[in-house]
Amino acid sequence: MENEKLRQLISSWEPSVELIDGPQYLEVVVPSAQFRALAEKLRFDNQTQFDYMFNMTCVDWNDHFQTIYHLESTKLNHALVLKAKIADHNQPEVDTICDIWRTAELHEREVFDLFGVKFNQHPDLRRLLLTDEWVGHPLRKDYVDEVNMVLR
Amino acid sequence: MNAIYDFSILTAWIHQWLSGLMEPTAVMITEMVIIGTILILFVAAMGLVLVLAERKVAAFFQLRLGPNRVGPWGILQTLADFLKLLTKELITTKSADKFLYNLAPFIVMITPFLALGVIPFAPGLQIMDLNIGVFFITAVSSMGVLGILIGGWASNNKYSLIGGMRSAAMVVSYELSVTLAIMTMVILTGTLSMSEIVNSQADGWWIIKGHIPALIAFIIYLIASTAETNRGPFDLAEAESELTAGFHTEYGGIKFAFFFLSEFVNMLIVSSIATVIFFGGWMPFHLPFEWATGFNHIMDFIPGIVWGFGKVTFIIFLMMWFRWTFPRLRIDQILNLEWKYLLPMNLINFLLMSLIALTGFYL
Amino acid sequence: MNSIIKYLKGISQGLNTLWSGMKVTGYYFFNARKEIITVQYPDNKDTLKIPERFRGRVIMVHDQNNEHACNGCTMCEMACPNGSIKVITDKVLDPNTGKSVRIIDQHVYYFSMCTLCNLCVQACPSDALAMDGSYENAVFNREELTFVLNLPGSKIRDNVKD
Amino acid sequence: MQAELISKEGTQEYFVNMGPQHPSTHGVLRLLLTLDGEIIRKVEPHIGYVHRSIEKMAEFDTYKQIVHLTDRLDYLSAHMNNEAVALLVENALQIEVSDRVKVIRTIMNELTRLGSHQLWWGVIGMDMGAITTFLYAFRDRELINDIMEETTGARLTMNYNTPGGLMFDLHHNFQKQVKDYLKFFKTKLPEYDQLLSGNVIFTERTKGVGKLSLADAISYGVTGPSGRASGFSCDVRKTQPYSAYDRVKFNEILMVEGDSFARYQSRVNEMWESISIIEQLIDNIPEGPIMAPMKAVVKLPKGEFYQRVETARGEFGVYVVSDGNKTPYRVKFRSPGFSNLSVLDHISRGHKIADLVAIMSTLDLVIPDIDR
Repeated sequence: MENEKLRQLISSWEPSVELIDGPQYLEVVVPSAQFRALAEKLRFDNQTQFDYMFNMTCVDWNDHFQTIYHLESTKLNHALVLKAKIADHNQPEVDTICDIWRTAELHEREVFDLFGVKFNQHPDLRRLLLTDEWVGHPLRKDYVDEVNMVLR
Repeated sequence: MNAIYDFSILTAWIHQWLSGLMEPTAVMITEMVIIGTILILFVAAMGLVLVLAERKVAAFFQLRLGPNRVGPWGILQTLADFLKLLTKELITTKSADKFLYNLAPFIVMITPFLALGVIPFAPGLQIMDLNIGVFFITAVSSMGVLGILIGGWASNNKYSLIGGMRSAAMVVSYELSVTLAIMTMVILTGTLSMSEIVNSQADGWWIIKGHIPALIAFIIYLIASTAETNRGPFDLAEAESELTAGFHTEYGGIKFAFFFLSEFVNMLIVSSIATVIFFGGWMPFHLPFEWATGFNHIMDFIPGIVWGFGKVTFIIFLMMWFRWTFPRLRIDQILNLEWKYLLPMNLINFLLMSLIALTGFYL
Repeated sequence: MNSIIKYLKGISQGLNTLWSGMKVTGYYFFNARKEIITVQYPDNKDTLKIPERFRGRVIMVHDQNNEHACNGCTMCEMACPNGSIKVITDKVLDPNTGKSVRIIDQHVYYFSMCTLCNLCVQACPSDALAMDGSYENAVFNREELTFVLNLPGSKIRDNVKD
Repeated sequence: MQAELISKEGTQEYFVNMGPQHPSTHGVLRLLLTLDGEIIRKVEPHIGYVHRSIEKMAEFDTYKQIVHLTDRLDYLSAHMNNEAVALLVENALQIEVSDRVKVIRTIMNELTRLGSHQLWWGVIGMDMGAITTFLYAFRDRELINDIMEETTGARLTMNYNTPGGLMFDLHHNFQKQVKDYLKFFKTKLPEYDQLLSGNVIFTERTKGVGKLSLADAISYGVTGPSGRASGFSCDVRKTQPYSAYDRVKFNEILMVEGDSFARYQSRVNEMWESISIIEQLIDNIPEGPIMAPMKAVVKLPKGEFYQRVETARGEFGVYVVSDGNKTPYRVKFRSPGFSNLSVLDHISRGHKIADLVAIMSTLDLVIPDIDR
């Protein structure tokens, strides 16, 4: 589907979204509260069918977090970037989507580990890469580690 | 025939010499000690040679040079390894069943000694000519797995336990095939004595004059005995890529060396049995035809010990070839192979052989 | 009957595939003399050919007059991703012109941190740095991996521009 | 706890730690297996033993410097990982590299892919117990490494691509050596089939083991040869051609079975495709500059960029959020191994321990790629 059509469709589903034309993909920014419903629609609606999530990550914008999902439809050959805006920087929370895209299970654990974003209803939310007793979340911008990090 | 190379002359001479020196009981004890010492030395030497041979053969299969630093062509490499293993500290893991843990390597090691007792390598070169030699060997050789099972259990390691259980399941099945394959030939020869089986092949080896059933029996025996010695492609009990080292994961030093050595000595034993039963032991290669008497006569000049060990070497090489070519089977496939393929074929083969033996239809 | 034929066929096909594998390994075994590919490393050192581009270690190129081309511009230090280069510069008076010029005092290279990415060599405007083909770089002590790249007593070549 | 472990049949389940040091995990991967006898009930991967925080490090590096970090992700596809970063910067700045660069990059990619698949082939043989294959594979791979070494100066972590072009021009021997090598390797590749693909023990052990359906492959994001074995058409070289992939003819190897043997077969077939791609390009490498004119300090425009390339293990992605500085604001490497690992539990349940080794081998996991 064309980006233009996708814009119209998504804004008709969820008026609170913010749509940005990125250099490559259409970027859809949605508040974390409405995120789960929109993700389900994008995955299961016949017009979108985003069945392949090829990347998932998170960005710390100092005052808020964005979890970022790169979605592609293998049947309809369109792609977009879905972003959940998590306004609470102290206790970031967003709904899990690991039952929609199974690959997200490990990816969400990684984001939890490195950013401290809590995914509600995740079946097994533990630290993935770091040890269980690690303090802090290293990929946050305010993370300091005086031993291992040398700032240049 | 072949009397010039008969070892019984030598042994008889030693016996006479000792009898002149001391009383019959003392002679017996002295002879036992001598034989025991020779046996230990023989097993140790064979172990070292076979380990080196395996490493060299494996290296050539794998486009490598193999050990070549200690001694000329690396022939002292295994000796160096053996010395290293001897000097290592003997560790018993904390939660292991101490008694059984330390017992297992000895059980594994004793079995090949017992089995070696009845194998004739050359005329007269046999420790004891039991009239039920074949029966004795099949009974004794299945005892080795007990050591593996005990070692696997006593180590208190899950990998070891899985390895031990696999080994037990495998030996229970494959013992059947080994025995049946041997029995097939016993029907043909009509005797259980090893030396008599050899003597019955003076005019031609059973593999040649025993028709197709003998060949099938040999193939089945080769597969089943490879499985029984826990060698690749049936090395499930140690399955390096799955169970790290299987049943001997927790063993180190000389205890590990016992396990390691017993594998190679077992290989020697099953090859010797195959040699005795299928390839005529120390018997030279004879063609069972009138016109071939000249050829047969030339063959007679090669000593029996060369023939015996030559054939053993050939079968050992075959087993090494298997090991360094094939992937490992899975446990259920191994049992499938036994119960679905080897056993039915073996039984049919057994029947065929019985018919042949009944009609006396062999060369 | 059909199933028996299938059963026997399966066996013969299976044995055939096994034999084809054994042929391959068997070929290599009996031709081991000419097929062996391993080399006996410390013995073949004399014949070992190291490609000229091989990246073994960063060095500073010195000519026969013990002169190098480094003017201390610290481009390499900035290009290095790991901070493994530290250029210590000095200001001296040029006796000819009377102006103060920048020369290097020590070009320190922490080999323990280097990832041999070649970025410093590329960044150098005067081609003072190069990679050499050394390959036995292991040492017992981490301190031994810190090098001063400019040789003692060396000085900058005349025609190097700033 | 004990009561939970006792299954319906009355058998008791137990745990086995496979790894972090284990011969078949090829690195420091730890799998917590829940076993019922030999049957696997659950596989729980524990990763992070070689986590080097490459994403955090990249936030402090310039774009030229990031390239060399990607070598250390999937070290067997180092060249392709390098290219992802290089392409991302070039696309973001709209720099057009010369045809020569594109063709050389493609040839190098395919050589790397060949080398990676060869190593994988040797390793799968070793995991299955046929240790000899390992040495044969290394014989072939070593020659590729020699070719690489001559042109790029390194055997494994090449760092040959750089934003805007290449580090060095080709070595003058390169074309001849590659052609010689292909001639040699074409005679050796059938041996691979004789030793493993055709071997009855091998086929028995891999066929029907670890079946992955198409829907699951897409949902779990399993890409590369593993995904294509399930019929997931995910070859980035086909779907979004980069470098010179749009001017060569090659087939995307697609299978339908989705089992371990299909994954094996798709890689072996991919080696033939790689050979064909190199053969099409090696004789006509166009002339041209190896470096496009670039500013000394690369600054990406504000925004976010994503570049995907096809490595030997699947789709490798670089996601960069730029705030206009010379260092990125956030870098994320989408590593194929990470997604491929996530499917391990799903497809190995109900199989035996020996099957887990086969499944792991055919998924072709490289641990530094997973841990980053």
